[in-house]
This record gives sequence, C-alpha cells and structure tokens, in this order.
Amino acid sequence: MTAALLLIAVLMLGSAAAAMLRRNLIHSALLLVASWTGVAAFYLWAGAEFVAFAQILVYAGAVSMVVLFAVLLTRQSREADLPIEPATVTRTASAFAVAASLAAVIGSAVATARFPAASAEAPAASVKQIGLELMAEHGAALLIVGIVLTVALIGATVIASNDKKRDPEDAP
Amino acid sequence: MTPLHLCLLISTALFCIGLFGALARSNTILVLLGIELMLNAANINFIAFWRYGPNPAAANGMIFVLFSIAVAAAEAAVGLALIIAVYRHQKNIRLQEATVLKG
Amino acid sequence: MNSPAPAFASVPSPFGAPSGPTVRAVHDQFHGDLLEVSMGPQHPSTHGVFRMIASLDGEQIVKLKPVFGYLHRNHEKIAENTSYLASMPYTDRLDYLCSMSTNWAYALAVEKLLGQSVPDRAQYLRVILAEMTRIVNHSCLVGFLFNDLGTSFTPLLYAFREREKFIDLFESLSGSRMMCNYQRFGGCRVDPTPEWLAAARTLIENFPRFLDEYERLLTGNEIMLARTQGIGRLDPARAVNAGITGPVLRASGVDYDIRKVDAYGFYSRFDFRVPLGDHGDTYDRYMLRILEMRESVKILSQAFRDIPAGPIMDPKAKQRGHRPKAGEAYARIEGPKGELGFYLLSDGGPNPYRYRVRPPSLINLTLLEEMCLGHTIADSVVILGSIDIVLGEVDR
Amino acid sequence: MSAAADSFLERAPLELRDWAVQLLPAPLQWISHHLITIVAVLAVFGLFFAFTTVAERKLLGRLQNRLGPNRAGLPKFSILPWHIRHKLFGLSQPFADAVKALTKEDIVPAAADKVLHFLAPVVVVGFSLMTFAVLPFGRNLIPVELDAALLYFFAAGSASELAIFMAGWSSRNKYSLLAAMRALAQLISYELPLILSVVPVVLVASTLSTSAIVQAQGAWTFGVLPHWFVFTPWGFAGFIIFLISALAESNRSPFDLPEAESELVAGHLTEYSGFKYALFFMAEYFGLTALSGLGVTVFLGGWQAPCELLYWVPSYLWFMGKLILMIMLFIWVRGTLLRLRIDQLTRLSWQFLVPLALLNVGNAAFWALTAQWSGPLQLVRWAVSAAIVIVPFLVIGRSLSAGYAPRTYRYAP
Repeated sequence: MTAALLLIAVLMLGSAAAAMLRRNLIHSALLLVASWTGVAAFYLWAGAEFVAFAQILVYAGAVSMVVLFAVLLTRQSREADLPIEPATVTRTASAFAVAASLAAVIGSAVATARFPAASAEAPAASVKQIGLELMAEHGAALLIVGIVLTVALIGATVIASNDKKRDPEDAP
Repeated sequence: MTPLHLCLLISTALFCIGLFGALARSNTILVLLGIELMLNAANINFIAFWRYGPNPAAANGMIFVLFSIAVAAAEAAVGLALIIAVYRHQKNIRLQEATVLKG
Repeated sequence: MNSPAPAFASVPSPFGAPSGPTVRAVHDQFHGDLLEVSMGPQHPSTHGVFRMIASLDGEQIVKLKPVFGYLHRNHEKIAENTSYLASMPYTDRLDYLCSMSTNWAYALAVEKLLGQSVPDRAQYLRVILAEMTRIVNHSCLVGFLFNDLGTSFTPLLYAFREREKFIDLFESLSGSRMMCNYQRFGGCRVDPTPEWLAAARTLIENFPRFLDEYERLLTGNEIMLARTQGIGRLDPARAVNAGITGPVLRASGVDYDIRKVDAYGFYSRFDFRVPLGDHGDTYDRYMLRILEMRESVKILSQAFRDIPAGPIMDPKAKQRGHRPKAGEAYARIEGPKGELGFYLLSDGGPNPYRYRVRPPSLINLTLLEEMCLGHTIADSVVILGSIDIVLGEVDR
Repeated sequence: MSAAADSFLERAPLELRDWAVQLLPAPLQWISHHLITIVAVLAVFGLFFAFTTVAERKLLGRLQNRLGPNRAGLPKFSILPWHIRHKLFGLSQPFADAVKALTKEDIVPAAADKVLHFLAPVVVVGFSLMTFAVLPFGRNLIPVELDAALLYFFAAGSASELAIFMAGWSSRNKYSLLAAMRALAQLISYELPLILSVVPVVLVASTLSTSAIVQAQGAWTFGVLPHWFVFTPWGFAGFIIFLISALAESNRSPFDLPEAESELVAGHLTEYSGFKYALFFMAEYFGLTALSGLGVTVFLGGWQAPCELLYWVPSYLWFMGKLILMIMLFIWVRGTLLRLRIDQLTRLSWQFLVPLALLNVGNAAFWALTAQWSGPLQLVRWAVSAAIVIVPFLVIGRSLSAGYAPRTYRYAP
C-alpha cells in the first residue's frame, strides 16, 4: 500500500515540478495533466473512486483543453528561445526560498502533529450515498456551485469574445 | 509515520511546488496553473482526512473535493478568458507587463 | 468595388452575419498573429499542382496568394515551332477533361485563318461532341466539388460512373478516351457509325434520370446548402472587369454565353436557354452546372434528330501542309469552363508566327482571393472547386 | 427464464476462463484471472477492429458502385504441395494491411517534438482500450464492475482527445496544428452533449453502473416490446443526440474536421506513417466501437434480447449484433454526408444539441416522477414527454436552418 502511494507521489510531484520548470508551455501543460492524473490516482488509492473519475474528467478532459487552447491562442512558443534575464533569476531564487521555507514549516508541523487514530477499514461511500448527501444535506451548496459555474461560463464567454470587429478600413 | 502523515507531506510538497510556480514564473498561464496545483494539494488533504479521519462513514470529504473541483474549473475558465483578453489587448501575457487596468 | 450590386441585397444569412466582404486583405506588418499555410502544390484538393498561400486569422482567410506555373510546359512556344496540324494533339493536353471542345476552338481559329468552310454533318458532330464534353466536364466538376465538401468519394464515383459512359463513346469514336485529337481543319477525323449515334442517343436519353437522382440525393442536403450558400460571392461588376467567363460569370447574373453571342458553329439552329444565378455564390455556381447539363441534353437531342448525312470533311480541304496567308485570327468558343480562345498570327509559313491561348481556367482564377477573403480555410477549398480549373490549362 | 440465464452457452466464456485459471499454480491464479480477461477483450476487439475495417471498405464500396477489397486471399506457402486459391472475399485484407503498416518506414519530421510525437499514438490507443473495461458484453461478462462506471468511461474517453492534440502539435506541421486547434474546439463542444445525452438514463435508472442500467431495461410489454430506453420519447431523443455527439467525438464524417482530407491533407496524422499511423487508425476504431458499445448499453438494452421468445440466444451475441448494427450505421453515414465547417460544427453543438439535451434531462425527470401513472394517464405521460422532445426540436431546428433553401433559377431572355 505505502509503496503504491510513494509511486503515485513520485509521479505526481515529479511531473508537477517538471511542469513548473519547463520553458515550453505546451510541455508544462501536458506535464500538469500527468500530475493531475497522479492526484486522481491518489484518490483511487484512498478509495474515493467517484472523485477520482471526476478529477480526470474535469482536469484532464476540460481544464487541460482550455489551457492548451489558451496557450495556442496566445502563441508563446517563441519564449523558449529567449535568453534568461537576470531579473528572472532573482525572482526564481526568491520564489524558491519562499516555497522551500514554507515547505519546511508545514512539513515540520505535519511531522510533529498527532492525529486521532484512524479506523482500520477503508470507508465505503457508494455513488448513491454521495448523490443523496449532495442533494439533501448539501443542496444549498450545490445550488450555489451551479450558479457560480453558470456565472463563470457566461463571464468567460463575455470576457473572451472578440466584440470589436476588425476595422474594415485598416486594409489598403 | 502513519499513512495520514505521508499523505499530508505529499500534499505539502505539491502545494509548495504550486507556490513556487506561481511566484517564479512570469507567464500568466503558468501562474494560473500553479494556483490550480495548490488547490489540488488542498483536495488531497480533504481526501486524506476523510480516509484516515475519525468519521469516515460520512462522505463529507469527497463532497468537499467535488465542490472544490467545480470551483477550480470555474476559476480556470474565467482566468484563461482573462488571459486571452489581456493577450488580445497587449499581444503579450507576461505578468510584469500587465500593469494597467484600463483597456 | 466599382458599383454596388443590387442582386446581392437579399442574400439570407441564417448563421449570423455572413463572413463576407467586411474583411479585406491584410498586407501590413501589424497582424503578427497570422498563420501562414501553404496549400499545395502537393495537396489533395488543389486539383493538380496548384498552390495557395493563405494567411489565416484563426481559421479565417485574411490574405490568399495563388501560385501557379508548376505545370508550365511551353505549349505556346512549342506551337510556334510546329506545323498547324501537329499542334492539334497538344491542344488535347490543355484541358485534358475536355479535349473535344479544345480541339474545336483551335480548329475554328485555323479555319478562320485559312478561310476554310466545314460541311453540315461535321458541324453537327462538333456540336454533339462539344456538348457531350460539357456534360463530362460538369459531371466531373460536381463530383469533385462534393469531394472538396468532404464526402468520402460517393458523389464523385456516381458522377464518374456517368462520365465513364461518355468517355467510352469518345474512345470508340476517336481511339482515345481523353486525348481525342478528333477535329481537323475543315471537318472531323472519322465518321461515327449509325450504331455509335444510336448508342449516344440512348445515353443522352437516360442522362436526365441520372441528374434527377443526383439532385434528389444532394442538392437539397442541408449541410450542402449551409456549406455553399453565401460562400465565395462574386460581384458581377468585378467579374466582368476581371474577364471572368463561363458558368462562373453567369452564376453572378451576367448574361454572356458565346454560344448565343457569337453563334459559332450551328448553335443558332438549336433551341436552348442560358441559366443565370442571382447570388454569385458557390451554390449558384454548382446549380448552374446542373442546369447547363440539362440544357446540353436538350441541344444533344435536337442534334441527334437533325444530323444530316453527307461528308464529314470538306473535299477541297488540304489534309496537311497548311500554309495560311499572312494575317491574324482569333476564334473562341464557349468551353465548359468559359471562353476558350485561340489567337493565331500567320506570316505565310507552315508554322504560326504567334500562337496564344486564352485559357478560361487561368482568368477565372484571378479573383480567387477576392472570393475567399473572410471565409474559412475549408471554404477556400470549396470555392476553388466551384471555379473549376484544370492545371493543364492554367499553366500551359 | 432463469434456465436460459444459466444455460451452458451463456456461461461458456466464464467456464473457459475458470478452467484455464485452475490449470495454473495457486499464487498465479489471482493475476492470471485478470490477465485472461484483458487478453480476451484485446483479442476479441482486435479482431473486431480488423473486420470492421474490411466491412467499412466493402460497405463504402457498395455505396459507391464499386466492389471494395476482394483480392487479398491466402498467402502461398511454397513448402506445401497444394495451394488453396480462394480469395476469401478479401477478408484477409486487414492482415495484409497490418503487415504493410508494420514494415513501412517510420518517418519522424526533423523539427518534430520527438517525445510527444512518439507518445501520442501510445496514449491514444491505451486510453481508447481502457474504455472497454466497463462495458457489459453479456449477462455475466463485464471486465470490471464499477459503481461509477459511466463516469469512468467518459473520464477515460476524454484523455484520448488529449492525444490528438499532442499528435497535431508535436508534428510541427501547419495542417497538423490547425487540426489540433480544431480537435480541441470540437471536443470541448461535443463532450457536453455527449454526457448530457446519457444523464437522462442515469436519472431514470438511478445508477451510474452500466450493468445495472442494462438490468433496468430487461422486461417486455406483451413479450415483444422491450423496455429499452430508446423506445421512450426522452430515450429516443437522447439516443439521437448521443449518436451525433458520438460521431463528433470519434471524429467520423461528417465531423471529421481534425483530419479533413480535402482541407488539411490528413490533419493531425499528416506527419505519421507506418505503425504509428496504424495505431491512430486502430484507436479511432476502438473509440468508435467503445462509444457504439456504450450507446448499445445505455439506450438499446445492452445484451437484452429484443423479445421474450429469443431469450435463449446467448446475451453476448445480442450485444455483438447490436454493436455491429451501430457501426454499420456509422459507416452508412460516412458514405453519405458532407463535412461541416468548424463554426457550423460548434454552433450545432451549442445552439442545438446542448439545449435539446438539457430539456431532455427535464423530460427524463418528468418521466421518473410520473412512473406510477397508469391507464389513460399513461397516454398523457407519453404525449407530454413527446411534446417536450418535438416542440423544441422544431423550434430550434427551424431557427437554425432558416434562410437555407434550394433556389429557383431564371433564364436569359
């Protein structure tokens, strides 16, 4: 069990780290898909299969597509050829320092924390149970999420739509 | 070390990788993706506590994650739409150069 | 734009505003995010070795440069160093789908230069073969057009099944399926047997049934309508200015058919109509071909009814060694693709001093960018298909 | 009825597997049990793929007044004293094709992103095969029994779309790049109606498990009218939406925009050759088969027999029969229709399929709420449900196709 977890962690963290370091945006996006799939694998490992499939469907299926679309539309493929500026180096170094110190703080906190003992057997949550709970207990939250998603969809369309038509007079 | 500790450490690592990306990279898309990674790290915590917490029978942890995924999707959609709008305006998506709010 | 065209005022725009003439060509440096795609010379839909350099904004064409010359083989210069008769087979290779009518145009020019007359039976035969060629060309064209529209070959093979029957007749008459080399100065090369005429007549009688089937299957198809109506509109004034001829011009609503204007051959003896389009879009160009095929069938049945007996060659005509007197001649016919003209300048020698072809394919191609601007890359392929070019004629 | 469910033919595949498993030593039995399932699915659907390609070529040939492949027969082995000369109706064509694809040179463009160019066909085949895991091929034949099977299916299916993007982008070819953009736009647009078309079934059957959905369709009125979901108004509408979206998801004509051969040469496959090309080809057919299998499972009653009298026929034969019918339908469509343009394609999805699918979800909710109605009320239920399907279809369809009509032409005076 632990070996599988470690394997998943290596896949997840390795591809995430590589994604943040690559200069090629498409590679970064695809590596992130691998990382998200690793997160889904972790959910599967923990026994939350519904969430795992939802994670793949939303992240690998939808978010990654939108990200790739954005990358292609903004056409930043040349970035990999540019020289690295000195400002970038200092920013990267300070970002690394911040992230590393945060990792150290949280890591030590986690390592020293004591949690109540877990139940031995894995919790079972059938899809039906999740559905019933979503609809009954968390109905209000579900509604709000629905509204948020709708507003986000409409907002995204409005923001991204190109309402300014190309000026017909900018041609010779 | 219990499995719960291990899971939490992994999520810490993922969170910090996301943070590093969000701080270090100048490309707006990558900053957004770094934030997505941080969200995912939080989700891992939810699932870990659901799995190894005191009351695993309630599906609360999973439901939290589902909501979080939905919100993350909305965030990605709006964020990328904003990036495209910014790009259309100044032909560039470098974070340092998006300094004006006027369009 | 020289003058607004009232014919286009009421074009329907079901899928939002028509992405038509609002976009003009972009020739400046400020549109950095354009994608330049080279379509051709090796491309399945450019009908040969033709190349379009398209600049795309997303999928929309903002600039399109046609490039030709890949098939140039010096036809005109070769003809100036060859005897008049020996050029006849070369003209087959101009528009290799329609060698019968290309032959006729060349023969007409030389006959004009020589002052040669043609017997009645040969005139009728020429009309018969030219109209059959028109049917062959148009049925090929509608087949290829559907292929460009993205069917997996089905309409093309239906059209080719019919074309095959015509080509078989050409073969049994002239010995060659496509390079017929049939016309001579002063008549035709071989006299068709009565069986050949009977077979051709049956074929023509059955042809409308094929057209009905084809139209029932395809013309009303919703996707076909959505892909072709309002796409690639050609303004009549611009078309006339650019010298566009043939079905492409008539689809824009200009009544200009050399069969009516010049009444060369015996076309004045036949009763047929000239269909005209009102929108000048791809759909009109497609439908005009269908309607012209129906008119060709009408001409052909009249010709089969009226064809007289007699010689097919003027007995006084020279067979070879033509030496026309010094002078010039220009003869033109309504080829399936438009006005096909031959200009000959003689200095009294055995070879033409100057030989020049007016190819409809090349000239119809000149407004390609105009038609494609603002449409998508997928439409450009369809528009090119609807113009109907043959690279043998474009590049010569 | 239960006797038929227990008949030998019905149990034969499982018995065979158990027999094979017990031959092995005990520690290997657990893994071999699963391996045999995987191998069986691979072998059956590998062969199915091979013969689908022949069927497609032959059927397209018939649609186009030609014969299709009919030459590839048996290879001649020179060591044998005799040789069977039969051409086998061209049925060995896929094996000849496979040999050809395997022995062709594999060309990778110099400017290509080599890793992604290599990974794309692998990913696409892998994920398209994974979708087979949750399809119930027969009464007892389902590779993996999952609670959230439908979600799994769509999750695995969505990953293969990523591979098309990888292929298109890594080739460094402009046709491929355009194809990648088109693939993304198309898949974003059609994922939604595809999933929405299945939601009504989930609502009425109140389960995400594919085998439970098939179980829910297992009854007959008067012994002849099966209770398949396609025979309800909402189910019929859902099935049609599913068919259209499935065509788009598997990039088949008339939605084959990413590899539109008359516009983009071969789209994302332009720079692929040899075995990698064959892998893409294979994945396309696997995807088509899996989606057809899902359609059969969800709407056409899965492995259920169409009438009670035929209950004795093994269930997996029914499944295969329906699958073959679905695929023939797809081939027929390919031989008939024209390709849409990219803007028309997305518009069809967002303005037509998605609203209809959303209404259809409401329709299914109505159906589920009125499950107790009987007698004349049953008629009312059908009428209301049918109206919810037909009226929006007519209204939206009318507004979308407005303005397009065949024209009449004038002649020169």
